[in-house]
Amino acid sequence: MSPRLRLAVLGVALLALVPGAAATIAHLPDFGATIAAYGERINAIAPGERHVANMVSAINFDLRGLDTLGEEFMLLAAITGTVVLLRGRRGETLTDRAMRLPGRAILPRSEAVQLTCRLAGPLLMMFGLYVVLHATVTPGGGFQGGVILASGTLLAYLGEGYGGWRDMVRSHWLDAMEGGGAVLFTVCGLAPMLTGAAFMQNVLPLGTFRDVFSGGLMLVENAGVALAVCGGFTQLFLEFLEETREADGPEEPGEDSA
Amino acid sequence: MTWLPYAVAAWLFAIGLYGLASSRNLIHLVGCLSVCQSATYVLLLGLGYRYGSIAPIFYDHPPGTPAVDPVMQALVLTDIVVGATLSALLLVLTVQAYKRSGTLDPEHLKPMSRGGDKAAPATSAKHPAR
Amino acid sequence: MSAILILLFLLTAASGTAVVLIRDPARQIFALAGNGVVLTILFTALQAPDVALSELAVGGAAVPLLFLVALMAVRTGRRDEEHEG
Amino acid sequence: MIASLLASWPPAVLVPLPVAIPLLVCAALLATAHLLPGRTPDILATITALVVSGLSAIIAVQAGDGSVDYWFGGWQPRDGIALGIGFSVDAASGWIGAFIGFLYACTFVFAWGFFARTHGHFHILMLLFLAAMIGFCFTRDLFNLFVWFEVMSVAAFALTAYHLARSSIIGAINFTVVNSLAGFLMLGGIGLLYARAETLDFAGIAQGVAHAGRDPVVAGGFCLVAAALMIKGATVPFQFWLADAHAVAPSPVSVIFSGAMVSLGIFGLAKLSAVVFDGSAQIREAIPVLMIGLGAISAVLGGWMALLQRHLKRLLAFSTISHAGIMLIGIGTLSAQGSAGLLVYVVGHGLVKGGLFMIAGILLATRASIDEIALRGLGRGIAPAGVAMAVAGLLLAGLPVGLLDTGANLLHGSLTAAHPYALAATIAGGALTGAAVLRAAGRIFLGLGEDPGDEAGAPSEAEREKADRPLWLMLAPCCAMLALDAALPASWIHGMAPGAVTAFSHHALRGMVSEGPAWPAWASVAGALGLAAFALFRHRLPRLVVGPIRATQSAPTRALEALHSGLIGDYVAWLAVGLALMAGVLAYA
Repeated sequence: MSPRLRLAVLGVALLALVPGAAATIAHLPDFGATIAAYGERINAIAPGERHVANMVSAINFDLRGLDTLGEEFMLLAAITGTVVLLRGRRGETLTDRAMRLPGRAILPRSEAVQLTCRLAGPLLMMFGLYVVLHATVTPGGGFQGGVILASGTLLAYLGEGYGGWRDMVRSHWLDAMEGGGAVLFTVCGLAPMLTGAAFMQNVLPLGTFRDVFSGGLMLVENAGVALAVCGGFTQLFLEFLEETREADGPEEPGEDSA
Repeated sequence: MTWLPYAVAAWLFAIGLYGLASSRNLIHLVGCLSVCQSATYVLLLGLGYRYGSIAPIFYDHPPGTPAVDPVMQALVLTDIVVGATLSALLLVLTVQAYKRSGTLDPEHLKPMSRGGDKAAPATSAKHPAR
Repeated sequence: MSAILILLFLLTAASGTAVVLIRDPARQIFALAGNGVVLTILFTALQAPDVALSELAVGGAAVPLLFLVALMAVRTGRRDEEHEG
Repeated sequence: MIASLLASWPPAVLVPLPVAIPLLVCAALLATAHLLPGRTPDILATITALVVSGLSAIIAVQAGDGSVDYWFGGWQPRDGIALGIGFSVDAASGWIGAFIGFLYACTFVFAWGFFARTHGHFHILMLLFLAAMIGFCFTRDLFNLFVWFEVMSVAAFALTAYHLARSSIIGAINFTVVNSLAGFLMLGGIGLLYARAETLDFAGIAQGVAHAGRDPVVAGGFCLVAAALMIKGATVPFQFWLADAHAVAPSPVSVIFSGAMVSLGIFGLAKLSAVVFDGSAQIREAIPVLMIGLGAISAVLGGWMALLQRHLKRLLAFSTISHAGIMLIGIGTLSAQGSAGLLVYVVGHGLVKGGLFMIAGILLATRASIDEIALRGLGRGIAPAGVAMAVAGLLLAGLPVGLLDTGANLLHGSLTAAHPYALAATIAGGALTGAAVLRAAGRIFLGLGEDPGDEAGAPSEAEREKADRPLWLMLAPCCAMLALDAALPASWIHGMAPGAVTAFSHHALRGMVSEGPAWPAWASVAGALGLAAFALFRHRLPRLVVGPIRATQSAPTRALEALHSGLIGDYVAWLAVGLALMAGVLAYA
């Protein structure tokens, strides 16, 4: 189809969808009028039964923990996929040393930038750790904290330059972190089964309500998620940045020339 | 105005589709896909909201205070992870497509020549020279 | 519905539209980050701080960063080509 | 004796394991990939797949005529309201899980050493893919279904582009964009259904749907969720991504795509239509029109397109569209017999189509080409593969032997009285795809057909796959799958089917499951043989016969080819058209 014809087809189809969408929207519950019984019920029972203040964490790590398990592995799949697709061309051997684009000057970092990054990096990491640790009492949790931690390592890139960053962060460690976090989460599911409980049943002591160490098994799962997300996102940044550095070498076919 | 959030969601999805259909640059196309996705965020959170309710975190307020729907928020959290993974994967594919064919224009990227169609111009099958 | 929510919903629609209509990828990245920030504010207003924090970390920072890096990677390739040709 | 031993196990304990074990193995593989010696990922992955298969089979046996329910985190429903996520495994879901595990085990053997240099990354992605499929089959929670749907998609996107050739990257982009949109549609639909039913559990939503009556919100939710699953199931007009993706993925991955992923989309739709949406009269009105109509079109169009291809994997990809259409027709019958046929068909088709993709992989590895014309006569040295391909082609066409035929036979039986056109479409679909495969087999392994001479339509890239493993190692899993398809007795299926379908549909579908007529199968086989013979020997036929056929064929053929443009913008436009079509049918139902 020519671009114009395509847009015409799309426009007609979308116009045809308007009445249906309008009818659906008109029959939806009024915005802000009420919330679903399921959510209401969780708000009612979770603080008492799991001693946690953050309902979203309670759902993510306990009531609907299986969804989060799937979500973590989705992230793992995407990052493994990214690594496979980006490394395919470079070959795996080159991943651990900094490649430099020939002809590109190494920009010296100004001291101000370096200082700012050296100050802000640890601060950001501290904030990330705070978010991770307070998953059950305040907004945030392993996923958000993990992303923030990964951004903290990125500041090291800004401050120390690429080579310095590459010396600090090794790809194998990140794999181990990511896989280890995912293993930890899965084991959190399987271990309770050994005691005769259900998959991912909260069998640890629950702690006191509004305390940082409340929620029992949720804390361990949260740590697993934080580990996996931090490792995964750092890996993602690393592989992407490698791509901008890549010298235009000979065209390598896919990973296996398959 | 009770329909506004849902209408905004529908609009975002439609405009995202328009962007996907009309895009001439793969990086732009990935951005359009994330607009389509933001429609689902708006829809879900709109459905989970209730006036006069607190966030579903009973730290400063005692349990039992009316709160908004935490289930929808948990769903949207998962959705955001989906969005990040999809963007990352598509950007990788985009970069690789560019390295293989030297263009980012989807109109010039066709998967393969038509197997049985003898009438198809053979030139479309050739690699653009790098 | 309160005026602030109406405004935020309209702003969300507008910033989403901007992402689609700004066709130069280099500028689209700013629209994308802007969209992420608007969504973050909207989610905060909808009493979803958890989601807002994720959206800020992912939609406001990480994803635009990936876009930026992808664009840089493509540009790197392009410059080499000019160099060769 | 084994059965009595198994019966003594507490039934529910095993339910989470088929999902958890592959996840655990893949995470451990990722964490330790750099320390493991060469073949470990292959061995671990094969064993894991077999364990998953075995566990699923045990659960299926335990389920019997009912279902095994399992609540994660120990959150049993209170006052009839589900609080957590549940798995509900009936015999049909369990056996399909067992089939998927077996398919993966065969694939891992087929791909032995194929992906050796990748630190197990291939195996990690495949095991994730496996876990997601099993979760998709077992879950009884709508959002959990979405999560597994997305995990499946993400793993599939990465695997498609594995070769990093130009066509595979572009195929992967098309696949990713279309299937991401499917995910968004599904999530939107989940939001609508949640707004109405206020729960995410299948049984709870079913109550909400039945209570709502004629309600645009429920209809909208169905429209979005069904469209998402039909995109996964490659139904016309959502089918475009499939041929691009399946043709370019590595052969072991294509085996899984065509053998299990596409049919799982249809399987999910069948489950949701029966379990969740049965209470809505409006949707029950719309389903026959939509599913039988679109299914019949898919069956014929996919078959026709398959016949036009010379790229072997693309040919098989289009035949998958055709067979997915036939399965969709089974949903449209809204009968126990149709659903039983569909479920059996999923397994039979997966075994046969998986075997065919393996043969395509063998040709790629040993003969370094996937082009039917270029391969003409080159298969003479690997006769066993030729025999396997011919057998698979005949089974695909509907040869009345084995599992695929049992499924087709049940489907035909459910169609004869009420839907003669759909019956004709299923026969045509089987004949066309069977003809395409038989023609290719005849040309490659017997050197039949005319010498082409021109290379205008040849596949664009010199494709090949690594030939580092002996022929028997690649052929063995293929033969095992075909043998399993042929060996499973129809009487066993007929005995199990009524109870299994009742449990599968949560008592929505009941009734007789009886043998269908035998003539459609023979008609389909005869059609396939005739068409294949015509394609191979038409240069010997008088021009008077060939000319008019070619003339009437050329215009629609060219239009069809033009539709499959490979441009993502077109696919998005067609997606919107399909959505509008479904909304329209629902509005008038």
